[in-house]
Amino acid sequence: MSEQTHEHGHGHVVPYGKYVFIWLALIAFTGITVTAAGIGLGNWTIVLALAIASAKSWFVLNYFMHLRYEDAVFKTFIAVAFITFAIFITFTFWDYSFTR
Amino acid sequence: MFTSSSSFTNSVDALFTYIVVLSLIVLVGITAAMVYFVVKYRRSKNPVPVNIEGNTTLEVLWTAIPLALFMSMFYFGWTGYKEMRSAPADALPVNVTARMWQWGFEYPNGLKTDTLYVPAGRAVKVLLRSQDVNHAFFIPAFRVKKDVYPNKVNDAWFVSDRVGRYDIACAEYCGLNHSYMYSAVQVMDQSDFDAWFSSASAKAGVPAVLAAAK
Amino acid sequence: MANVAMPADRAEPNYLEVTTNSHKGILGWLLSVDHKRIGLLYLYTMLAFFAVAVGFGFMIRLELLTPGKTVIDAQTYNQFFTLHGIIMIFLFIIPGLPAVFGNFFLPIMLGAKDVIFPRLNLLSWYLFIIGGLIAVSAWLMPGGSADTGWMFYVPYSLRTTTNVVPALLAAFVLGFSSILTGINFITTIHRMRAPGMTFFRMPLFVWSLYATAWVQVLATPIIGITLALVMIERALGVGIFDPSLGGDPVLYQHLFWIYSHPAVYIMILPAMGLVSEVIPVFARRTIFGYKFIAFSSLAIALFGSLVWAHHMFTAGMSDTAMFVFSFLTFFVSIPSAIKVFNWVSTLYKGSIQADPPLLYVLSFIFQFSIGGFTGLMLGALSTNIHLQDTSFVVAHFHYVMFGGTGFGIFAAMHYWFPKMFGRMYNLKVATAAWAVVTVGYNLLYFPLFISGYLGMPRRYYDYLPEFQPYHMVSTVGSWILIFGLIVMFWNLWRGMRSGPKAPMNPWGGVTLEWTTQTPPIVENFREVPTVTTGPYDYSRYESAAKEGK
Amino acid sequence: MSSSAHTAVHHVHRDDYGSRMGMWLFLFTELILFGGLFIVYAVYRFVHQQEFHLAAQELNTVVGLLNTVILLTSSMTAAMAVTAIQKGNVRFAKGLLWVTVLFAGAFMLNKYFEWSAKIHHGIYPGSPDLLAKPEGEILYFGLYYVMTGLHALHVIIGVVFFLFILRQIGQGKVTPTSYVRLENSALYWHLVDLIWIFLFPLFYLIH
Repeated sequence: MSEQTHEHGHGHVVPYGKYVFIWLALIAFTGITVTAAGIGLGNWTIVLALAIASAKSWFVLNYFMHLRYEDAVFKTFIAVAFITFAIFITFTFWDYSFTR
Repeated sequence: MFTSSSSFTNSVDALFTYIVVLSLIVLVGITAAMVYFVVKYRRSKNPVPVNIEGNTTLEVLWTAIPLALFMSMFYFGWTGYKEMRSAPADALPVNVTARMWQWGFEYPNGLKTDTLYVPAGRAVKVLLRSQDVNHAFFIPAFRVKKDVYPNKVNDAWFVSDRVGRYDIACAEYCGLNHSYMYSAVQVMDQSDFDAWFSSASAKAGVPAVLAAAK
Repeated sequence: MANVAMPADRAEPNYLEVTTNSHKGILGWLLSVDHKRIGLLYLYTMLAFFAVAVGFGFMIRLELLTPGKTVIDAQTYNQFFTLHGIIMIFLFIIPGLPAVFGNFFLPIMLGAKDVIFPRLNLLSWYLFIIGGLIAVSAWLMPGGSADTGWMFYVPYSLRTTTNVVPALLAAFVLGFSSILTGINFITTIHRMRAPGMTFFRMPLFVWSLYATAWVQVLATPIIGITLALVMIERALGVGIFDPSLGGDPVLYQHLFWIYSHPAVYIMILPAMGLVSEVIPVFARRTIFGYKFIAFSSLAIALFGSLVWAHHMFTAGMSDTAMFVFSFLTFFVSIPSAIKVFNWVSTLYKGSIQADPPLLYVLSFIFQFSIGGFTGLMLGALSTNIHLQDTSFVVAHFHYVMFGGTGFGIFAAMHYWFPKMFGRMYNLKVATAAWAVVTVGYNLLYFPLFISGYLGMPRRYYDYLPEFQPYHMVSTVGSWILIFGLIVMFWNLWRGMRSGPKAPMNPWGGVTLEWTTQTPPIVENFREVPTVTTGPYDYSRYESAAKEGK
Repeated sequence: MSSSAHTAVHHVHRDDYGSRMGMWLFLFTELILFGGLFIVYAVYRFVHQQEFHLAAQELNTVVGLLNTVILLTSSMTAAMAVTAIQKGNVRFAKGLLWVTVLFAGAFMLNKYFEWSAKIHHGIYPGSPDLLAKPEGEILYFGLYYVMTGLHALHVIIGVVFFLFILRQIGQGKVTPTSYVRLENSALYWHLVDLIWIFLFPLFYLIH
């Protein structure tokens, strides 16, 4: 086996304080996205909302889900999954965003 | 089946033949090599194998050459398709309605028929709508096909120079009588068409004016 | 390839004799978490479903012998081709190689004791069998089984009064089963390889299963949610696919093919892997271009996810979509072509024994090539417009899926049979059956290319008289094919019951499964093997033969 | 793989790293499952921008915001439960899991009131009021019910996972030296959170 480095081992222990900090960041982002939607930025609302949602997921993935402390294999996996989804959605729009 | 042609018949058949010929050459090559090796190197004659791990030059060659050929196929397919998408501005518009399991045709003056009558040599643009499920408008002899949907209008066009009667089939499965959803396109000389058109219009009580979209 | 001492006198009870739990008899099978027993559970149930679907196929062909009604009415015909498709796709071709032979041989080829999640593996089989029973049982319910075709295109699948929901539910459950198998395989390949078994020492069958498993994990959920939406639409009328409420039937087709095109690669990739196993063994030499074949599997998995809309060229998509999807479709042909050329080159200067597994593989290469070439005619836009939804597509599809994957499954059955059951079938009968099956097969499907080009639409209960000659040849072909299949299975069955005891390594293979006892013991190996060379190191045959001469 | 005994007993091979890998792969399938719905949402929002805009006015942003905060907080407590068990503090871990389950209950209660209010106003699939609206709005509410409904189903599954883990902690099967099941259940719960992070702006914040 090649990836035997953390056999049965204890994973990285994240201190409670760090989770509280991440939680605060997530709440702050939520506040920003609600406020921004209230201002009315027109078409930019959705762009901003998705950008903030992506930032929030980055925090959740890296800290709550410990992706930061996992091997490169896991990171490659998740990249593959996201690229696949990106392909599915952009390729569907090859059809919808152009005159039919 | 091959007696007639639309403007697309020749280009589609030419591309088809091009791909068939190339494919046959390679298929025969692969099969012959395979059979030849199996016979020539059979264990009773050739007990000692030679281990050849691979050959990068060959790999590059049999990646690049097929790719070039495939690109030519793609290119002709695309140009042929572009032609199918560019109906002339003066094409005769006919509304086509599909429902389980019939075709209906409506001319610009409101004349309705269940067979598609068209003048020879004139471009015809069909505007396809469905009243229920998905169908597909298919004239095999003209190499024309387009799906028909209930929520949008698809279109296709063709021009045929050869007088005759050609089948229209439904090519998208649509239930019980899918295989009976046939109609026909009747290609007539311009004078025959005009005669038919005015008498049919008179019978239907609509003005015999063929107002084409200019 | 491995240094495992295995004196014959130390025979231990094999997996057919002992199980992983305390039960005897049938429960010892149904509750076993041994990957080999689960593989056999899959094999028997899959073949049962195959037999049912062949029956439907036989009836379809018989009905098409003459124009007008021959034996069944139009509604029954529509239900039969739907069931034929659902069963063949979800219950035979998709699980055929991965779930049966992958389960059985993937851990052994890696030098592992089992897959990493044995209980999950058993759960996959139960989901498979539940899904299969749901699919078939709808046939007995009032209203009859679905008559939508296996694609369940909306809005017809929303309007028909037949039992579409059970069919959708079946496909949903089967998809879940397929996902769990995929997760199991990926994790097993990453975690359970024997010492020294690096990725580039893995047999190519394992590589192909790895690529397949990724497609299973990443594409199957799309069909799951799509079919669930159709069920929800039928139950509640949310409008998502119902055009009368604003839904878009073309969007359904996109979602359907986002999965179902890659699914074609779920079906063909393991067969390609199998071919890459069989050819070196029967040619007694190393595979030509190992890395190119391994990477082409991954390339197929990748490109296969980029081309789904080539099933929709007549749907009225945007020109941009037409351009992109046609263009990329030609790219997916490249890795397949690379594989074919490498396989043929592997025969060059080998020491070839044309036993039944190799014969099926040769048929595979011939028929898969025809399937691939006709794919080019369907990939080019202008010819696609004419050929779409005609029997040309039916022939193309069957040349790839049956002439390819189906023959791959037959090859696998003949290749691994002695290892799985410890007995041997009659080689002469098997060779004769191969000849009959191949002839019948080509007679059945080749005429459909011609009639399709002449304008014979698919899924037609009735047809114009001018198509009759093609249908007649095709139907006669189906009889020959079925006769050949009966002989083939009868021969295997007889070999299983009373064939002569098979040696440990009847073909002279060098991958790990040939180094363990026949049939294998419960945890596959007495000692964990250590791997020191690549998977197809046939140099000892070369040197041994030279010394012998 | 150290043992090499040859009895008929099957050796269950313990590999926490492998278990997490399997869980992540499963999470990908869940992501793509919702991904299919996001594709549908994106297409229909693209086609019916105005109607989506109008229909979204009917949702209560405050309710959505409240549920966002609830889920984010529960995600934090779930993550902390893993830290607690890693540190050997089993009682605290159990407490944190119970808090997570309570938050999940609050989320569902909130959702229940939100859905009932909608249904009370005559907006549900197939209702006459909804069918009278333009197609884009029908699609918006169709997607709203399907996507938040599927998400709610995942909340319930997550709760079942946690209750199961609580039981296993009680039975001594999940311990400070063997806690990968707790880790995996927490991963599942974060996924539920992750999906809501996108659902919230896409349904509640179209202004």
